[in-house]
Amino acid sequence: MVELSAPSRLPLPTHGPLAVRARRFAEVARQVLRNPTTVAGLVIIVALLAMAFLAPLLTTPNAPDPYQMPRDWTMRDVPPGTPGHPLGTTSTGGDVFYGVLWGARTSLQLSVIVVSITVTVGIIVGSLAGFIGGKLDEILMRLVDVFLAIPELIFALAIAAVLGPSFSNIIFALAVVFWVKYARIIRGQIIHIKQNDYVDAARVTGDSRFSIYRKDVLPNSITPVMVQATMDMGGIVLTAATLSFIGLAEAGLAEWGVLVSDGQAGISAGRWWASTFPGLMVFLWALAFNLVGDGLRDVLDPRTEGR
Amino acid sequence: MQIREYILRRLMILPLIVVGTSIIVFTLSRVGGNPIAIYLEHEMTPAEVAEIEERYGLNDPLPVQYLAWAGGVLTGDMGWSAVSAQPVTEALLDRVGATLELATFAAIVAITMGVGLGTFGGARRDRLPDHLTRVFSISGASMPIFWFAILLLILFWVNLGWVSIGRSDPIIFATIAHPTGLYTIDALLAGSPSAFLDALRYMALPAITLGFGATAIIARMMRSSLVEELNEDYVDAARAKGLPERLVLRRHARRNALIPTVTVIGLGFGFLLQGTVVVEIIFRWPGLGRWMADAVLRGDQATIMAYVLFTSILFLAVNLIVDVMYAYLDRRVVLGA
Amino acid sequence: MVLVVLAVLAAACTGDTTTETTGADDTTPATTAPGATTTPEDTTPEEPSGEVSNPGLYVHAADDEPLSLDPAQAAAGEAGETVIAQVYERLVEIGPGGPDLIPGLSSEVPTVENGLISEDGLTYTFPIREGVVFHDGSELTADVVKFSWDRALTMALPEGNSSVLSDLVASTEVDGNNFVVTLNERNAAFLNSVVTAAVASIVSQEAVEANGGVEAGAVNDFMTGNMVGTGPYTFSAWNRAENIQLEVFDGYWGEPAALDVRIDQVADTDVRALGLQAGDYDSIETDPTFIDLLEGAEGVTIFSGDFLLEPVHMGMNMNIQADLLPPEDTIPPDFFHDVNVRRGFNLAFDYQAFIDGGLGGLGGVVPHYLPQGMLGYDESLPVFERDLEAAEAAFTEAGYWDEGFTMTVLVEEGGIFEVAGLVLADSMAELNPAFNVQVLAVVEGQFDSAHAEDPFPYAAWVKNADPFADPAALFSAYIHPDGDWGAVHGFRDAYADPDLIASLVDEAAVELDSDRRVEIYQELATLLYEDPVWLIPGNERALMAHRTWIQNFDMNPLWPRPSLKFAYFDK
Amino acid sequence: MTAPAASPPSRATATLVVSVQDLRVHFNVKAGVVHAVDGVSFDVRDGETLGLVGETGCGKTVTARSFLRLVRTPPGIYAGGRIDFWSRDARRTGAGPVDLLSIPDREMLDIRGDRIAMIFQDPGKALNPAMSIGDQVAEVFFQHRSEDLIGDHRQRVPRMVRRASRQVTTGPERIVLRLPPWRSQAASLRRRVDELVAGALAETQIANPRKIMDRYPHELSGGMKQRVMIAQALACNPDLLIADEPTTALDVTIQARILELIADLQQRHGTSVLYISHDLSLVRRMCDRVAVMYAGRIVETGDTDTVFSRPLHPYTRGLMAAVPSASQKRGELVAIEGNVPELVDPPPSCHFHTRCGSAVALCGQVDPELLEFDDSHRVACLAYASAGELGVPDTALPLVERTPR
Repeated sequence: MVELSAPSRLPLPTHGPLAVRARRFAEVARQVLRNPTTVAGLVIIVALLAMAFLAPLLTTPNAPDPYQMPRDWTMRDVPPGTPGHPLGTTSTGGDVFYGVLWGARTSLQLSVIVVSITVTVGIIVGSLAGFIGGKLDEILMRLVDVFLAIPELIFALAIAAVLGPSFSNIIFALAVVFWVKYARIIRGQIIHIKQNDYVDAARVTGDSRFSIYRKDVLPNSITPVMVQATMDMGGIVLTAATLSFIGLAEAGLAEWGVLVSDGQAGISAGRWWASTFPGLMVFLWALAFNLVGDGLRDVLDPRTEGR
Repeated sequence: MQIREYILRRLMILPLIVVGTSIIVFTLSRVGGNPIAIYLEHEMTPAEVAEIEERYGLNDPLPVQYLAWAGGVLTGDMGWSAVSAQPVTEALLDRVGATLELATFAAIVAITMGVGLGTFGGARRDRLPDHLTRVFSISGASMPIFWFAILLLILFWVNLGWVSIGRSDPIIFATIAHPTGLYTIDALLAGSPSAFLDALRYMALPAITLGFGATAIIARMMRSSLVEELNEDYVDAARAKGLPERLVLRRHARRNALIPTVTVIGLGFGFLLQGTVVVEIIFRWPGLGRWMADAVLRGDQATIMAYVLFTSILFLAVNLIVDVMYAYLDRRVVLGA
Repeated sequence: MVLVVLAVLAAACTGDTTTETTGADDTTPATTAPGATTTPEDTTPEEPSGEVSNPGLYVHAADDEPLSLDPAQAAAGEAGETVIAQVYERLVEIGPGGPDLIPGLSSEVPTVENGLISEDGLTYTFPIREGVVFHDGSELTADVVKFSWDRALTMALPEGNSSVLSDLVASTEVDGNNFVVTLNERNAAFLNSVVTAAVASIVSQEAVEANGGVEAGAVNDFMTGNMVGTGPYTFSAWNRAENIQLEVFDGYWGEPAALDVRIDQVADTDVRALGLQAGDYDSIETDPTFIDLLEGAEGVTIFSGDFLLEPVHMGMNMNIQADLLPPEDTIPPDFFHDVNVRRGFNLAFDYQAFIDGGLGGLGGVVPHYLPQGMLGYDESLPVFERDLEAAEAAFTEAGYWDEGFTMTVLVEEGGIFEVAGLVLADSMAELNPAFNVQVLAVVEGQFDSAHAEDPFPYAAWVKNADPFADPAALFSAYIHPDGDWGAVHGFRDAYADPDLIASLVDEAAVELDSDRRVEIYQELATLLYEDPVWLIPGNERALMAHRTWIQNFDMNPLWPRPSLKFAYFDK
Repeated sequence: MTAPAASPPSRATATLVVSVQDLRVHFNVKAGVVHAVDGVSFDVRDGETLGLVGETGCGKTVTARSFLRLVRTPPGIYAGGRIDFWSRDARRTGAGPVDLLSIPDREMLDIRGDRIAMIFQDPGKALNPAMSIGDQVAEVFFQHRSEDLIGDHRQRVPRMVRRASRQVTTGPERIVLRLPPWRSQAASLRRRVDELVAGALAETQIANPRKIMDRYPHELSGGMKQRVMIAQALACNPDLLIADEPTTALDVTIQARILELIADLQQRHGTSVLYISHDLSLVRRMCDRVAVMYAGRIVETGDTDTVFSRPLHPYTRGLMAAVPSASQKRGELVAIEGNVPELVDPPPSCHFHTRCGSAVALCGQVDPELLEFDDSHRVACLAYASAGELGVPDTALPLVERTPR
């Protein structure tokens, strides 16, 4: 009897007509929205995205490069509430308010770019391994194992240290580190789904390998990837901030990590604002995406290990 | 698949992975980085640079260099660690104790908090306490450690003066011998309560900061598996026996929920390992993490290579152990499936 | 005869005038409250405030770990010098306050009239102090001194600083109880810049020979991690990544030190600042960029002494390989060959911004290339000040005003160099939005390896000069068209009249008449104002934040690192 | 709504073990309120076996779980009715019944596993995979027989051991118990439990109990597990045993033996059994009386023979038709059209009318009551109701042939 089984878990959206899948996703959405923490996360995300998109309107973009902090060397370390500097300034006269807003933009760029690269690469590698299998699978998976053997931050640190601290290099470093999990997930899912009958069924009906892949395998594999991607949106920004702290960051960039580590020296001397606000932003960003990812995972697949 | 086979297969793959890792590490140091960056001063003449390159055999072809290095690793000679002005192996041994001790205590913090919060939340599923514990544990994973740590230091060090930073009080440190390099153990061996307390006092803040970060991983797994277990028939069966909820939860549901939770300990350990880099900088913990950060900043490739390789081997080992543990614990699991 | 004395005195004066240069510091308006900066005279009488922590122990928080404790291996300005300066001694030392010389292991400071410097200025005789023992109990003799110098010369480790010896020293001999050095050319800076350098420290021959001896071109692992000297402190322990511990040496021949010393390794700047406020550290490695953040902190005093004799400078690469530059750079290879460009930068730079934002308001502008406090410095010398019209004129003349340019400047991340880079970028953008200066802030390792490449793959960089007590060393290194830097960075293609510059620098280097030297250097300074090869953002002061309870705190302006003589301090 | 069928306690007190009266269990789901159990009434008499039959999802299991209050709330709600229970002592002392739905949890704990025990559908799922068989069975004794465990020399037993015997020890205590002097005491406690456990297992004809006790569930066959479950259930010699489809998860060969075992033990212990099943043939073999359940209601109840020989309710007849029996020639199997309706906020009606061959308009408008057809045989179908009481013309009633076939 349905009432006796646990209500809040759904099977992964299975294949079939779009309508079915659409309904499934609607159901997933409904489930997700029932969890207040997830909703809270979503609200924060919306707020952060709003900040990112409105940044050019709320502040006058710095020329020539708006992602560089505007610095007023005559207004160093002024406290919040100073006219023109609602959140105060840094020790180099950078406007914290500007940094917070454009930091959101930087973070958004960073995480979106890295996630899209890593997901694409992950899907390609994972699919090749999982769907073609055999020797190729063996080789690719050993490669994945190697990459997984080095903890993310440490790997990123080693790479960034070699490449030098430009924004694009940081993106590259993070991409190299983050794609592996997706390859692993996708492959696992494909292996799992290949065993399901309906794929055979599809084969019987004479679908080509690729159309089976497109129609059955991918849609089913995508949900755990969504979960991972959501979480990585947060993780990436956090990792980047950590690299900035260690010293691998583009100079003068409007990036939260940079602002935090530059501003910290002042805290004990009462100049708390330069690091507190950006620090809070990093925290909120990571928290929000983790909450949502967590909620998604609860609904889609409670036992994903997340690696 | 049988446990033995499974472990055997893992053990066979392990060397492959390690070799792969070492190649990546080596490539990073040679292709991208300048292996002697640390010895270079900004007004050195090309002649002097050439001399140093000669000293470190950088004129040989890369494969030769790799074999030389790999051979050295196998024989325990990983070159000279300039950032600590001692042989890499020696430096590694000097520091590994500190990092392992910190990681262990952080793991204890993470597991205790994680299991506690997970059980608490899972047992009150989808009610307010559940949501609060979830937010709390995830906060840990979302906290920029370097920011959080400084706030802690301002409060507990500057304002309250409860803790100091470093690994131990140099004076108390001198009172006992340190055969193991794990100060808590050393203190116990020496039977010196003051040294033990001192070790704990210095450990507390970094361990909590680090452990808090890894709590979420364990808490979420604990929670979700507890929720699953609570839906199992045997829980009702236990109730039908007349066991009070306390026992049903503690002896039946939680015990089973712990088993899958074991699988994420490996993951959590990786999290702790990379966390040490930042935590050790801020709490000036004399461990491997700070060694690495120092090497990265000053371009000491020999150290970076050794650290990354060592860390990944450690990480692999822990994961293998965890899997074996899991296989042993969970009599339901079919390995490799 | 008296010339050398004058030379030394001239240097000495600058040392004695600490109070003036800091006290009446109107040349460099400081944004900081006057009360915040104190001179040695202020600190001495001050009563220790509050309860002293770690009585009997002086704790200094250093920012990075020594790469080596071996005088023959430690590079100039490297962390190891801090410790070497305390445990080892040299024949003559630099006094606590400034660049004036005092006898060290040589019982007298050689001068021409005490006959210890030969008439031709090529032979120096050092009478070795009697009854000095090393920490390992061995005797100090002239032979040990010769051994120490020869050791550095034999090992000749490229990462070390032995070149300052080998460049000048022709031979070393022992004559009874005297140690005699012969130079291959006259050099007015020999005592100040060479004999006092860490690399010229006297080490225990017994200790070295008992531990691997001396081998050409090879590192001595024992000496790298241990120290056996004659100084007021004995080396007791180096706990890697934790601390280095020194103890008062009872058998010291001179005034014994008052406090044991522990040098803690504290990588994080913020944590050092916190530790000072927590009272765990008595002094911390201080970065001017946040010094003002410590003002008024409870029980903390900020010492602000003379100008360091190592100006911050922006280097301009006149030996650019277009294909090596970062892709976004648009400047032509001969960009800096045009004097108008070089002057343009010098005129556009916002010096005040750097002094306030980078040097904590405690710095000054410097004439090329004579830092304040250096022999030959004169306020009347021309100094670049920000003048946007002139800058615009210069760039228009050079033909870059309309299309503008993009240029990457390489700096070391964090600290004053990055700030200087940012100020430069802002200054240029303010002058003309089409002037786009990208600041590439890399970690130390990458900065150094970039500089080890020849040709240097960037258009410009920011760093500071190595400190020298005498202008001769500075000019031959940083101004001479064929000097260390001139050769690599193509100064010859830049100077209007390179040979004139060269001849002047060479002449001054061997001239012993200090009036004449002053003349030459001032002439050079004027020439370089018209035809600059560097941009000098500003001149750092000797800065250090320390607990107020430290008495007799003083700091030597010559080196940022070994400038603390712990032996003088008390709490 | 009153429950005319509910036999007034006065009449049957002596013989009643359980009397369910108008039990209503609902579930909140997003679609609305599901009336899983919608006014169920029946009795279980001392020593008898009552079979509760019906299709899957008709509410049998929920009814059974309600006895031990094992229905999860939320989403479940005990919407009404009572379950009166007379324990052995209650009957001896003549004390009144207790209402299982309203007694405090504390008392419920004492009843569970001691006075009322339950056997679950799937022994594979109902045993804790991470606990040895011995420990799992032992729990029952610790929970309900701690006094016996300590034995008569109670005074000399340390407090901690006594706590251990009631399994209320804390972690540290359990560690201490491993050390002398408690160690020996704890060990002997352990021994006494093991004896009891071994005994209980032996009861269920497990050959070598001692060996089984150290095993883990996954090491045992399905039949073996079910034996363990039974041993665990009967360990304290309960007054009522609820067997929820005890054999459905087992393969046919073992089913028979398990059934025999249950029957046999029931005989010896004189336990009353509430036997839940969807398998009529089993019920016919096992049960003295049978209650047919459909969509949350009892539609027919009576002595097994009577009901089987003369089913009254169209649904019952349908069920029987669906069962292949010896008396039938092959190929005569009749399936019931359609399936059990969703019971979301059902209007007053016969829940079966949607599938009933002889349903009329009225069936969709009134709740048929469970009426006494003849002694020991009741049915809830308008066909047997009196038009007068309902205030409708006879013609409005559905027609069902009184004697099938």
